[in-house]
Parts: sequence; C-alpha cells; structure tokens
Amino acid sequence: MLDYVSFLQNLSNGLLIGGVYALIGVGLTLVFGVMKTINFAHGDFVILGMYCAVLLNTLFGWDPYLTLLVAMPLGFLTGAILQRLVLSRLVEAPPESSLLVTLGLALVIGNILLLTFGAEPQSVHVAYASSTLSLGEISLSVILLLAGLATLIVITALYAILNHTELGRSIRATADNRLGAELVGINTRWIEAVVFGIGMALAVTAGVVLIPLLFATPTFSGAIFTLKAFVVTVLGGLGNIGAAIAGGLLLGVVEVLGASYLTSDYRDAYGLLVFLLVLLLRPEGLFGKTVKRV
Amino acid sequence: MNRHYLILSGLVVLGILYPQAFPGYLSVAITLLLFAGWATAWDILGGWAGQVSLGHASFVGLGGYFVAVGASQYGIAPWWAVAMALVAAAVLAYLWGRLTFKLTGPYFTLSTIAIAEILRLVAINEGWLTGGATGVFIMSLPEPFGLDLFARQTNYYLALAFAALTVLTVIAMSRNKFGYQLRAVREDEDSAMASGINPTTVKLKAFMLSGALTALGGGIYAIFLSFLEPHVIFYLLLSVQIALTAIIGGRGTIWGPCVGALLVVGSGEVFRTTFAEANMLIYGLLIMLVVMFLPRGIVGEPARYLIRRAYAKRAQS
Amino acid sequence: MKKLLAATAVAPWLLMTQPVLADIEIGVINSLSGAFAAFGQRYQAGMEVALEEINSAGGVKGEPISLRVQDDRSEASSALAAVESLNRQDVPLIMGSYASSITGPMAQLMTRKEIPLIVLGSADNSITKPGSPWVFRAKHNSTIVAKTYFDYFDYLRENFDDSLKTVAMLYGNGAWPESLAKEGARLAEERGYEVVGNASYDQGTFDFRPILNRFRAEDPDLLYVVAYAEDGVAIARQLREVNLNAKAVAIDTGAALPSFINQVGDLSEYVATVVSWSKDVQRDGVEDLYQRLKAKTGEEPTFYEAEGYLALRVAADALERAESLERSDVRDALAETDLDTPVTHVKFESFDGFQGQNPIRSLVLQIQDGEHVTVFPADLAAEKVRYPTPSWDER
Amino acid sequence: MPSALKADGITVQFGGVVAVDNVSLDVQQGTILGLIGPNGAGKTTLFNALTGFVPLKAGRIALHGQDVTHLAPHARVRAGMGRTFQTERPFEELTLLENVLVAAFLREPKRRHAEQLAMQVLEQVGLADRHDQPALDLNLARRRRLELAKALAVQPRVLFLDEMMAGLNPPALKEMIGFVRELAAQDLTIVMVEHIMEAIIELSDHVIVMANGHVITEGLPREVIEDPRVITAYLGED
Repeated sequence: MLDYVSFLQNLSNGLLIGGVYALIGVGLTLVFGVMKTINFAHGDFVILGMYCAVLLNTLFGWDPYLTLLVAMPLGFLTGAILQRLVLSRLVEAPPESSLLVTLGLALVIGNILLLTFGAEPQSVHVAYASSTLSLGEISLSVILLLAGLATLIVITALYAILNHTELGRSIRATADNRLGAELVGINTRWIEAVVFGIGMALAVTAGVVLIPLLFATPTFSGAIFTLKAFVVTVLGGLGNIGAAIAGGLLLGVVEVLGASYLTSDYRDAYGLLVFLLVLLLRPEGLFGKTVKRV
Repeated sequence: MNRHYLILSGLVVLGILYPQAFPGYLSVAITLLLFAGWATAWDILGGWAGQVSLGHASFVGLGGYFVAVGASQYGIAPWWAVAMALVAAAVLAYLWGRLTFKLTGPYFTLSTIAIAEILRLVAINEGWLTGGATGVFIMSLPEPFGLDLFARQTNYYLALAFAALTVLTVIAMSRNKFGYQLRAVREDEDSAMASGINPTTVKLKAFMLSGALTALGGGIYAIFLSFLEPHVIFYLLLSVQIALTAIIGGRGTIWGPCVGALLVVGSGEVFRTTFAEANMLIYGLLIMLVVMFLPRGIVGEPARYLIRRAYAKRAQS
Repeated sequence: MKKLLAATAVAPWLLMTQPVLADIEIGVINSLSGAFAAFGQRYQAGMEVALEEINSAGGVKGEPISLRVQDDRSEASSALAAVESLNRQDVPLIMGSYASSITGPMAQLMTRKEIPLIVLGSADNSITKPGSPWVFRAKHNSTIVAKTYFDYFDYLRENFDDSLKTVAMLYGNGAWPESLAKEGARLAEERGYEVVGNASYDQGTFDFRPILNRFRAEDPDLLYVVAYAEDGVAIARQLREVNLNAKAVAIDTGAALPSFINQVGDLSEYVATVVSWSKDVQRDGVEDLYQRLKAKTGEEPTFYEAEGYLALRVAADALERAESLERSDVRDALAETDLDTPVTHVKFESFDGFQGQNPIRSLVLQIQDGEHVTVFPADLAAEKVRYPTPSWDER
Repeated sequence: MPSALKADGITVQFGGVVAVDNVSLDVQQGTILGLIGPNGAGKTTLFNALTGFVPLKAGRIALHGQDVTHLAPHARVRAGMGRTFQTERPFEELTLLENVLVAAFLREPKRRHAEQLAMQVLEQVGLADRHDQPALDLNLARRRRLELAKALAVQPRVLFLDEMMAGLNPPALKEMIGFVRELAAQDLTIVMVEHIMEAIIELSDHVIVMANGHVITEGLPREVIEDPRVITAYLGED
C-alpha cells in the first residue's frame, strides 16, 4: 500500500518540520556545548519570541519576519543579562543547579507572560499562512519553507561566526577547554554571557518564525518546545552545531513517517524512542565526533 | 546518635494530633505529607545515589492506576493493588535502570524524561488498560474494620504513615551498609568499585526502592483524589515538582525533602490564597532564589556550614 | 505590563478582605492561574455579570450575595484544599471548576461532605454519570455535544444531501476530545455513517499533515475534529494546505472562540462548532446579556462567560427558593430548579444514567462572513446553514 | 613460595594505540613488586588493567590461582585485590571512620563489626585519633594514609598502590615507607607504581621497568636502576 507520491510528500513534510525543530534545538546545543548547562527555559525563550512578534504585529502591524530585527537583538541582550545576573552565580554550585535555576526561570517567564498578555492563546495571521508551493504532485507549505530558509540562514551565519571570527575562536576555545582558554587570555565569563545571549537570540528567532504557524500560550507550550529541543540536540550530539540540523531533520522525518504509516497517537513516542536509542547506543550523538571516555 | 529517630517519633506524634487541632486543614496536610514522602523516596535515587530523575511521575501514576483500575474494573482491594503496584514499580525501576544507568549526569536525566513521556503516552492511548484519557473514578472501596478509606481523616493517616515510612527507611539506610554504598557511588564510581561495590547493582537497588516507595504514595494519592487522569498524574510537571521539592530542601540529607515539601506545598497554599494569579510566578522566583543562594538546599547548606565550622573549631584547639 | 502590576497589587487585597455586609457568600473554586487560567478568567467575568444583575435586583432573600473565590492553580489538590477552606466558611454551595481532572475529585469530596456543587466548566460525562445527589450541571456534557453534532449531520443529510455517508474523526488525546470522539464513533455507527478515518494526537502537536493527508486519501464527506484552541487553528490552516475537501467541517471548542476567526481568516468560513450559548440564539434577553458581558470584558464574549453567568444564576435561584441556607435545603431547591435564563432553560434531571444534569439544547454555530452564526437547531437558529462547503480550489 | 598474582600476555589497546603490549608478570606471596618507567610508559594502564579498570585486548590474570580475567573491578576486589588511587578523593562530609567504613562493609556487613574493622585499619595507618573528624581539608600526607586505609579495609590479599609516595615531604615519605614495609611483613602481596626511586629501592623485592608499553627489563631494584637501557628510557637517547 506504500504509494510513492504520498511517501515523497510525507518525507518532504518531515524534512520541513525537521527544519523547524533544528532551529529550536540549535540554541540549546550551543549553550550546552560551551557552558555545559541544560537550559530548561529554552522553550520559554521560544515563547518570548512569539509574544514579541505578536506584540509588534498588534501595535505596528509588522510582518513577523520584520520583527526579527527587534526580537533578535532584544533576545541577545536579555540572554546575556540573565547569564550575568543568574547563571554566572552558579559556577561553584553543584552541577544540577543550572538545570534547576532554569526550571525556575521557565516558571517565571511563563507567568509574567500570563499576567501581561492573559492566558488566551495569541497568534499572528499572515496572508501566506496556508499557501503552498507545488513541486510536481508534491505540495510544500510556504510557511515551513520560509522557516526552513530561516534555519539555514541562521545556522550558516552561526557557523561562519564560530569558524571565521575572533569571537568564534574564543567561543570554541572555551567550549573545548575552559581552563586552557582562560590561560591564553580569553575572558570566559564574558564569552559565556555572549553565548547565552546568542542561545536566547536563536530561541527567540525560532519563536518568531513559528508564530504564523502556531499559537503562543504563556504557560503550556514552553515545556513542549524544550523537550523537542532536547531531543534534537541529543540526536545530533550535544554541543555540536552542525549536527543540530541533522538531528532536527531526523526527528521531523521520524515523527511524520511514524504518524503517517504507524499510528498518529504515538507520534511523540517515535521521536523519544529514537532519542533513547541514540542516547544508549551512541551517547555522543549520531553525528557527533566520537569522544573517548576515560 | 539516634536523634533522627527521636525527631521522627516527635513529628509522628504531632502528626497524629494534628487532625484534632486543625480538622479543617486536612487536604493541604495530605498533599504536604505525600510530597514529603515522594521527595524523600526520590532522594534515595536522586540525592543519595546522585542520579537525578525527572521521571518519577511514572511511579506515582503506576501506584495510582493499580489502585484506581483495580478498584473500579476488577474489584481488587486497594491493599492488594498497592502490593502489586510495589512489585510492578520495582520491576519497572529495574528494567529502566538496566537500560539507562550507563548514562551519567544530564544524559541520565534526559533519558528519564523520555521514558516517562513514553509511559504517559502509553497510559493515555492504551484505554483497555487504563481507561484512557477520560480518566478513572474510584466509586467505592472496601471498608476494612469499618474504616472508611475515602474519609479525609483516613487519607491523612495513610499519608502520614507513608511519609513516616519513607523517612524511617532513609534514616535506617543512612547508617547502614547500603547508605554508605550509595554515597560512595554518588561521589566516585571508580573509588566505590575499589571498595568492592558494584555501582550498577547499588543504583538499581536504589531505583527499585525509590520507585516502589513512590508508587506506594501514588496509591494513597489515588484514593485521596478518587479520580485519576493520565495527563495529570503521569505529567512531566509532577516529576519536576517532586524533584524540586527534594532539591530545594537539600539532596542527600535526611530532612531536606521534608523541609522542601513544607516550603513548596506550604508556600503554594499561602500564595494560592493571597497572590492569586501571580502565585506561580512567585513560586518560580522562590526556586531561583533558593538555588542561587542556597545551592545545596535549605537543609543541605547549613549542614555543610556546621560541618565546616565544627572542623575549624577543632583545628584551632 | 500595567495588567501585571494591577494583578499583583490588587488580587491579594480583593481575595483576602472580608465583605463588610453580612452577605450571603457563595463559594467559587476557579482556575485563575496555571494551565486553565484562560478559561477561568472568562468564567469569572460571567459570574461577575450575574452577580451585578442579582444584587441590583435585590439579592437573595433580600440580602446581597457575594462570591468567595479561591484559585485552584489548575490542579486537583489545591481545589480539594479550597473545598475544605470554603467548607470552614460555611458557604451554602460551591461552584467549580474547569477541568474534569479538578472537578472530578471535587465532586467526590463534596458528595461525601454533603456540599452542593454546581459545575462551572467541566463538560465531561463522568461528572454527572453516575453523578450524585449533590452535583448539578446546567451546561452540556460530552454526550449532548456529540449528539448535537450528529443531529446537525442528520439535518444536513435530510435537508440538503442524502449522499452524506463517510466521516473522518480527528481529536486530541485530552479527556474532553477523547470522550467526544468515543461518543461520536458510537453515534456514527448508530446513525449509519461510515467512519473512514479515526486518529488522535498528543496535545502540543502542531503538524497535522500526516493525518490530514491520510484522510484526504479517503475523501470523507464529513470532518469531525475535536481540538483545543491552539490546535484548532493549526488544523484549519493545514486543511487548506493539504487540500482536504469535506462537504461539512465541524471543529469543536477551538472554532467557537472569536480569536479563531481572526487567526484563520477566510479559511474559517463554513466551519461549524457546538456551543451552549451564542449571541444570536433566539431567546429572550440574549442581546442584553451579550452587551453586558461585552462591557465587562471589553471583548467579544463567548459561551464560557455565558456558562459562568448561568452557574451563578442557577445558584441564586436555588438559594432564593431554599427554605434555609442549610446545605440540604439548598440541595433540595437545586433539584427542583426550573429556571429560564438568556443562556438556556435549566431543569436538573436523571436520564440515560445521568443524574443532576440539565438536558440542555446545545447550538451549532457556523462561521459565515467572518461571524459566528447560530444555524441549528432550526427553531433557535438565526440564519440558514450554508451547505455544502465548496472545495478549496473554488474559494 | 606460592604465586599471588600471575599475568600472562597483557595487552591493552586504546583506539589504534597499543598502550600495553604483551606484558607478563608473576608476583610471589608476601613480596613487593615495583613498577617503574618514564611518563607514558604504560605502567598506570597496566596497573588499571590488572585491577580491572581498563579492558584487556588479550591476556590472562590469575589471583592466587583463580582466574579473574573476566571479572569486573568490584568483583576483583571481592576476590582479594585492593587498590589506591593516584588522586585520592575522600568523601569530604563524612568522618574518617565513615570513609573507611564504606570499604569495611565489604567483609563485615554489620555496622558494629564494620566499625571495629575500620578502627583497626585507621590505627594501622595512624589516623585512629582523628576518626571522628570530617575528611574535609586533610593534608596530603593524611589523605594518602586515609586512601591506604580504605584499600586495606577490604582486606585484600594483593594490594595495588598507585604513586602513594609522590609529593610527600621527607618525614611523611619515611612514614609511608614504614607502613608499606609493615604490610609486607604481614604476608600481604604488594604491587606498586612509583616514581620515587628511594621508595622503590627500599621496598621492592622485584622491579619491572616499562617503556612504550613494553617491559624493557626486570630484576632486583639495585641491578635494574643501573641498567643502561633504563637510564636511556628515562633520559632519552641523547
């Protein structure tokens, strides 16, 4: 019963959804790579991005993509400040502290949004919300294509920064060996603030890109995005930027094919099962470098 | 040396008198005792063995569902259902640990979320087993010795017994071979092996004990609510709450989880009736402040300080 | 931001101060924070409108009434603590709450404590089936809603198109969607529809393409979707995207909110949804209630506000008729309720295994020219049904 | 004299690199084997392979005639091996007694008996008077002695000591050498990795010199250190 055209249709949908997942996951990966911090508020940062787009759209009628001009720098600043004010205090604390403090942060962000915007779901309606692009018999969602494009641009830019700038070299040095980086004169405290800022800017970007597709709710969907981001990151390999794309695409394809050909009610379980398998069989991630464990 | 047993006996006596003094505040007290028990049980794995789980709602759900489905579908008395749940929880913990204990640190934590989420989906989707997303009512329960199990007082004493049992377990454990093995494994697995300890076995035992005790509390919770929905009882948020309770109080300490429960449930109740819409915001801020300024928990941090001070004094003399 | 400050500053004061007059106090347990706060706030607004109406008409037994509101933080154990707390304050009855996971345990506890409960929001069958002598629900339940959808489908089949045969069902895995889906499947078989698609999804999913693509292959006549607000919008948009054409589309809950029309735009046209109340239903006093609800919230009111209003009207009516404010008297009065309101007629009955349930006539709204319009049942309808839904190519 | 520890053809490989290549040894009961060699020679890897902390590529290990090749580290401890770690990490918030207790429980599951055993061991290493202190901020010499006490508390038949002498000042070094000699006198078999030549010469009955994963020579301590190959290995070719 496997029909070729519908298989291609499902596969391409899976890849497109995967692009969105990759965008959600890449910020988490970066932050983990450098700071070894598991950020439980990541999904709520995504939601913050959504509300930023909603707000600017309601006030000035801006297209969501235009709001990125405001949302990204704002996200970066907020992230950097949060890192300096909160996370930087935890260097001496037990390793789980950063996990817990971000859990608290997630509650705080969600509930500030709840009090500010109310609990009613909000979204931005754009003309191209359900437009499609036909490719032979396969039709592709314009919004998802745009999101995929955004993912590509953002990750390429990030890659360029990491590999071809002084800042990028410092970030990578800090990720590889914090002490070593300090010894050669890199201000790792500053680098960590910058990285957390970038991580938040990426999350916010994901939120803005998603808003034409989705609703923003203050307290419900943050945890869902966080969970997706975890899965993407672990599939790719924690701390590996390029692999986040691969992880995202894989998750998208697994979910969509599972929901199409098995049963849709276990959709999230397919991703989680692959996630567990990867964790157990290849903890460095499917696409991560093999690290010798001593 | 057994001052912990003394404190526990004192608290249990106070606990027994509580319903006479505050008959109208039993629900809060039951929630508090359940969380104290769950957090203490969680701490056997999360604190004493050092394996942070964010999947303990699965065990609450398991215990709860054995009692609820047992009573409503098969007419099984809750004590037998709980007994079965304990065995099932231990088996689940064994398999779960076998599968994931080679993972360490954040990887282990993430794997617990994944497994718990899969179990949540199973509980929702397998309606033939659990009654599905619409939930299960417990309409009637047997009355052993004329005891009404639904009565708030009965719920309360069950919860008190549960909390006391878990704390008792941990006090006993903290002084015996198993407790020291757990601490050794938490600090350094290699060094533990050099002391002849098999880390996997020890962690498995901790997980099984922790899971079974959590399921016991889940069974009592089911009777307390008398209506269960898989969304709520298998939810990640419940796992997070249990872990946070223990951590805020102080991981790997005997009284930390109980103090955490007092603070979390107590403040939740106070905020609920005073700050209304802002109550979860304040709760989140509270968590952040405790982690930032008392990273080892409310009990853990002063305990560490006392040890340091005692040492400093001795070093001077 | 102003709202934030106001909420933190005023809320504690509002909830903690003792009423000055010796009012009759009615207990309310509502989800003001947490996951269900969106609904809780709407119920709250509706109750406040009813409160003003009742007090300006002289209150109950000549005394003004006031509400003792407690937040349940969208969780059951807090709601149970709230029941005890209100019990200590000797309220004659309690109204609450939204989710069945909260209302279910409340109903159990209040039955044991013999406190009358008027269900505020929960529509799950299990609350009144088998129910208890202390639990009353004026609004609809899963069976009534599912039945209304299939009555509507029957109506289309009889009046417009006797070829209507196949139905595809898509629903979330929450308590409400699942119970509507179960009832729907039962009714489909009973009334001779063929179920050609039946799929559920986990809440939080935002990609429905795999399911909708599968449905498209079956080309169903009817599409029966039960989704909360967020999912409803995504589903509606993706229907177009995958080019799934059904002759009639029903989307429960999500499509009933005004925001649905704003968010989905033109694509929302022809979509039908069942509600307990609408602003154009043919009942006395509807327009007036609509205006007052709108003035209260400052935005387009929904059936949620109306249900909040309804619950308090029922409570006040029973208290007025009760011999005393003793709970057993209040319960007896509730059982004998026979009240007409701008929302619906209320009479608590026992039928089909239900107890204390108002056999409310639910309404079908269809989105026509960017408005929610009542189209069924015919005697309460404001406009005619638009049928069939044109295919996406023709729109 | 019976053989306490016998290893044949031990080979360890990390990725493509052979860290220990076909090393055999045979230690008689009650004797001390010194394992020396320049940094990176593979002696610590061999040490870890013998105690089970590093998997073998090839080879067999027998403890008092019992084949332990496939046993996990903790099972080898149960079978009679005890070991110390180069970087000792005591449980800081536990007292010295409790630190040793963890190991003492292996042979004495009852707390009272385990405590007796732990006290006995603490006495042996001269820490008994401090048994109720927390292990926090112990000085290096005492941490080493605590580490030794933990290894002894499992009541081993063969004791593996990993650079116990490094960094100790002369009096502490002397004291530690005294402890080890005393242990050997009680018929305990000892394998030690050590850089301090003074300790090797004073204590070892037999010395194995490794370089680049191979045994380059072995024999009596005084003979071995005068071997030109050993000097080359330590100082390099030039």
